[in-house]
Amino acid sequence: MSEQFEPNIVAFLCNWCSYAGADLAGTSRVQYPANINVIRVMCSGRVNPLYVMNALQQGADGVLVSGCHPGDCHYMEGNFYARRRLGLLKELLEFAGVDPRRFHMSWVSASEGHKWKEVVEKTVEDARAAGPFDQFRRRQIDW
Amino acid sequence: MCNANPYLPYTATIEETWFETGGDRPIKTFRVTLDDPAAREGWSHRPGQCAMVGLLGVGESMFCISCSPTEGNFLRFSVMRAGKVTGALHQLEPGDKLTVRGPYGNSFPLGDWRGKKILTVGGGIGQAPLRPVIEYVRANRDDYAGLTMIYGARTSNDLCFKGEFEAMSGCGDLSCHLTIDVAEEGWTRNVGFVPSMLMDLGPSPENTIAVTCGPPIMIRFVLENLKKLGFADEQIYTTLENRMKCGIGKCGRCNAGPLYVCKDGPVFSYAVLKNIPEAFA
Amino acid sequence: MDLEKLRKTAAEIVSREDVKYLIGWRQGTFGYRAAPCFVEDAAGAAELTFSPLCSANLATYLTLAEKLPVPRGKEPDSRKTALLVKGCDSRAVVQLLVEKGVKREELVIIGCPCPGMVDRALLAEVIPEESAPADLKWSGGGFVLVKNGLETALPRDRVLAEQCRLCRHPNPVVSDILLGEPVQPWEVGPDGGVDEIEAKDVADRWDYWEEQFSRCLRCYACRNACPLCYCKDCILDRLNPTWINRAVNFSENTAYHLARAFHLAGRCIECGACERACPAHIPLGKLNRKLAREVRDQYGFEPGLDANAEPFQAAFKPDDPEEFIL
Amino acid sequence: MLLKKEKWSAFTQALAAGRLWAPVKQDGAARFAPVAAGETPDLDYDNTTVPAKTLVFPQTETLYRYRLGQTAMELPGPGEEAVLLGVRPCDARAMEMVEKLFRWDVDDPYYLKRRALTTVVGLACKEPGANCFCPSVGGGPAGAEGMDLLMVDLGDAYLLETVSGKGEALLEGVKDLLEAAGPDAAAHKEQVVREAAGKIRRGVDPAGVPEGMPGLWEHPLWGQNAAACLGCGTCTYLCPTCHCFDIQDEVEGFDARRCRMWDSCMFAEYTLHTSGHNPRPTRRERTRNRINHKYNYFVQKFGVIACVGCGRCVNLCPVNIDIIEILRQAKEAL
Repeated sequence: MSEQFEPNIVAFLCNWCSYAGADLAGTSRVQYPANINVIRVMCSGRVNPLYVMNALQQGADGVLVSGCHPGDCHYMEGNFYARRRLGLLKELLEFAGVDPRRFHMSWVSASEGHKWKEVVEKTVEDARAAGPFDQFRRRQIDW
Repeated sequence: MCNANPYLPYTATIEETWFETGGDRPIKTFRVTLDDPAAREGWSHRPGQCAMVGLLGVGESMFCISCSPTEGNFLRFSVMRAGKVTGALHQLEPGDKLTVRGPYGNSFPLGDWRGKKILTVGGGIGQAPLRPVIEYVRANRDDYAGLTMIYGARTSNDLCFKGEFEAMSGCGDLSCHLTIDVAEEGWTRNVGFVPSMLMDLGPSPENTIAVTCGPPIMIRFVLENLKKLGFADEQIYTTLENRMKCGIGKCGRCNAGPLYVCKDGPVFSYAVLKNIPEAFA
Repeated sequence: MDLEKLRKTAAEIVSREDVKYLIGWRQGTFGYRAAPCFVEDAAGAAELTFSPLCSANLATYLTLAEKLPVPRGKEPDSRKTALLVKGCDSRAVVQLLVEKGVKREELVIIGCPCPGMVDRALLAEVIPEESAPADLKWSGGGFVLVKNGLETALPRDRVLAEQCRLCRHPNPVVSDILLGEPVQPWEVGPDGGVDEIEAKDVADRWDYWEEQFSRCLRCYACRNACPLCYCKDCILDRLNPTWINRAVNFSENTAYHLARAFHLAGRCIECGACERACPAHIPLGKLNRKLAREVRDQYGFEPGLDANAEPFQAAFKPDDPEEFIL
Repeated sequence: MLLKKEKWSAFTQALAAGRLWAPVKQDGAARFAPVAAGETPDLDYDNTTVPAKTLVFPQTETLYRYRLGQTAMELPGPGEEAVLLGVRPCDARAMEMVEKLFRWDVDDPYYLKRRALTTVVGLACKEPGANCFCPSVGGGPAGAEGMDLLMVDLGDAYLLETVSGKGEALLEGVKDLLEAAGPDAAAHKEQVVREAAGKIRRGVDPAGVPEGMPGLWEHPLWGQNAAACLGCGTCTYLCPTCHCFDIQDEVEGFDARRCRMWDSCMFAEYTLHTSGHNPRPTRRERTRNRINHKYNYFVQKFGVIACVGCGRCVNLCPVNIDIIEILRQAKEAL
């Protein structure tokens, strides 16, 4: 197959830092891959692990959760909870056989437009290397 | 049920919608016609029957058909917003599509009741299955010796079909008694619970059929009071509602004791129900 | 375990005015089974038993009771619940206390130090299960099956349940009355079941779980048997929004099991109730033990030991590991 | 007819030319799985964990599919014929029983379609399990009800008895592999069946229970037996006669389907009204309904006890709730 596989990434970005960071990347005309589908949430601590699972079930090849740097959370500590929970989720997904390259978490602040570009590039690159993720998709079986 | 596959619904279009009540669990009425002309012609339902109304992509729920066939070739459903399907139904407007399958279940034996006086006792959304009875009797008013309606709700805003009943009570073929649980400003009619209003009116059981529907607790007290008034078991009818999925006696969940509400019911005489311990659970 | 003492103590406790009932174990109706039982009077206490078949975690019943509305004019029943606990049951009680799922003052806890339970399936491999209820007891370092007065010794390694082999807390960590002497905790070897999966490469792991989860019937026995799955309204049952479709297929089953395991991360006390309850023999314990291991190794936390601990997922430390973050 | 065991492989190969399902053993338990060409099913197994009903009444079944935003609904195709090999008498009998319900008043096209397409080759039981009690409820280790063909293991050969036209047609296709049964085959079968029946240790005589159930409605036995119940669906999902289902719409992108899936009367949500009212609020009522449905309601409607005595619910209940014991108590209380 000569055509390159373009992964479908769902990214949950916190409203206060990462979303603003992505916005800055946009307004600063920083080029980054267009594989990212951004879902804005108020805080990375609001990202229920079920969201990640649901994204994968509905056809995402990779998921990214991004929030404020530790200590910078608009709600003081939301990202600390996110770090603990999603860290465990990452372990669980890996144990269950989901390629670790499919799920990433990052801290991107409102001023880090360039870091956002790097994070996206890494996420997309990883998901591309991991290939299409069809195994977990909702399939309407036994028709 | 004309489709060869009983699970396959007809598509239908909403003609008209309006709110019956407000509040956090509002009731909205839908007037619906089937899309397929042959299905529309073939459709016939009787007062008391139900239909499975669905929204493709959301799900199906059983609702009683709240209009009498005498009103015209359409269907009416009055739906309280409560769960997933009803919540989605409330979003719909005229012109939107629904799925309908049915009609299901038995009906009020209105033919057998000719020549008798009819008394309906309803509470809240429980008036929906009684409305077709009232409409049917009004349309064939000469066949019946009387028509009395007792209907109550928590507040005047929770009364369904209020405007219709108020209009009807003026024209003389119906004796209409509305009640609300707690007094409120501007309400000139009765205040009090439905069972006690029934006692206050004290209708005579002679040549009378009593039909009741409402919340389980109300039904229980209404039955008690009807017995006190001297109604025989065979003179009392009610219509049950249980959770249903298939409507054709297969999926199992709507049983009250050995009876499937969707097939053997929803209309039962108290003579049958009194032997079913689960009926009023 | 002195059964006479157990029954006598239980009889005294259920006779108390302030005790509603006592939850214990009785002999099962067939084969290698013991059943949870609810004792309401002194006579019922005579049925109680404690044997290597009593693997059911009784803490499950603390949150399972369905309360009917109290009739008008009547007081709610505020009497205490008494229950027998092994090490794992008691850890579940502690975790429930942490989460405020139960109140300590509403419990009478009778501790039963536990030398380990047998695995029904392993036992049946050694001696096939029969219709008549079997009598099993601890003896020396192993187990003994008593049948028609004849005793058959069973080596401990052969029939000991997996979660018991890995058990670090065989003695109740909380109790009002302790029956018998504490047992000596045994050496816990490596968790071969989890290690084996970790050793696979990621694609093989997926295949392994695909085979397992495809068998799932979604009867929810694992969830209901778990002493710590007690949400009144389980998010996985909800239809609005639907997180997990009711259709039973590999994708939904996987989502269900991963969500279930995740919701127990930092809470699971590794009693193995989920795996024992599973009619399809899905090794659910491995998922839970993997997460428990990570919580222990990476975060230094072990649930169900300290009733004053903070719930793991509702807490954090500023220096929690974050190597995985980009 | 007689099928020598050395011809077993050839026999199954012939059947596997079409769609063939047979028990396979995996992780210590047997389940029905498709047999590919070249594989030889092994009938030396305890009963499957999940009953054979799953092949005529799948756990999840699409009723019809559609595209979101459109109203055209597409029904499933005509389906394929299949042979179900090694079905135990209890499971086969249950399929027949459930068919009564699916034929009652309105035909259920999905169940009846699969039933019509399936040829059930049953296998008489030689080694009943610890909790088998089929003779108590009108079955037996060699009952042929619901089967198209019955196989009885006579040691070095299987005795094949046709039960229906479908079974006859199946034998016609493999007649080269068969030989006529000798005069002593019937006696041999008798002996095998008698021995198997003699190994069944558990049971209860349900006479009088269906009629007596209404009188036991408020009996404490329901509360006592339901006390330990976890409210899971193991007993009902593994029951060959349980047939309750739920209907749900499932959407993936713009593709959607309305499908039905097994449901269990032991779940609280099963009867929960949207209003929050539940006619069966606790496990006591739900357990009572389960037993009553099998031993009372079904008898009233269809004249037969909807329990085939397979013992699965007893064997696999996580907390040892035992239908035999409940019936024994009910009988005692009559």
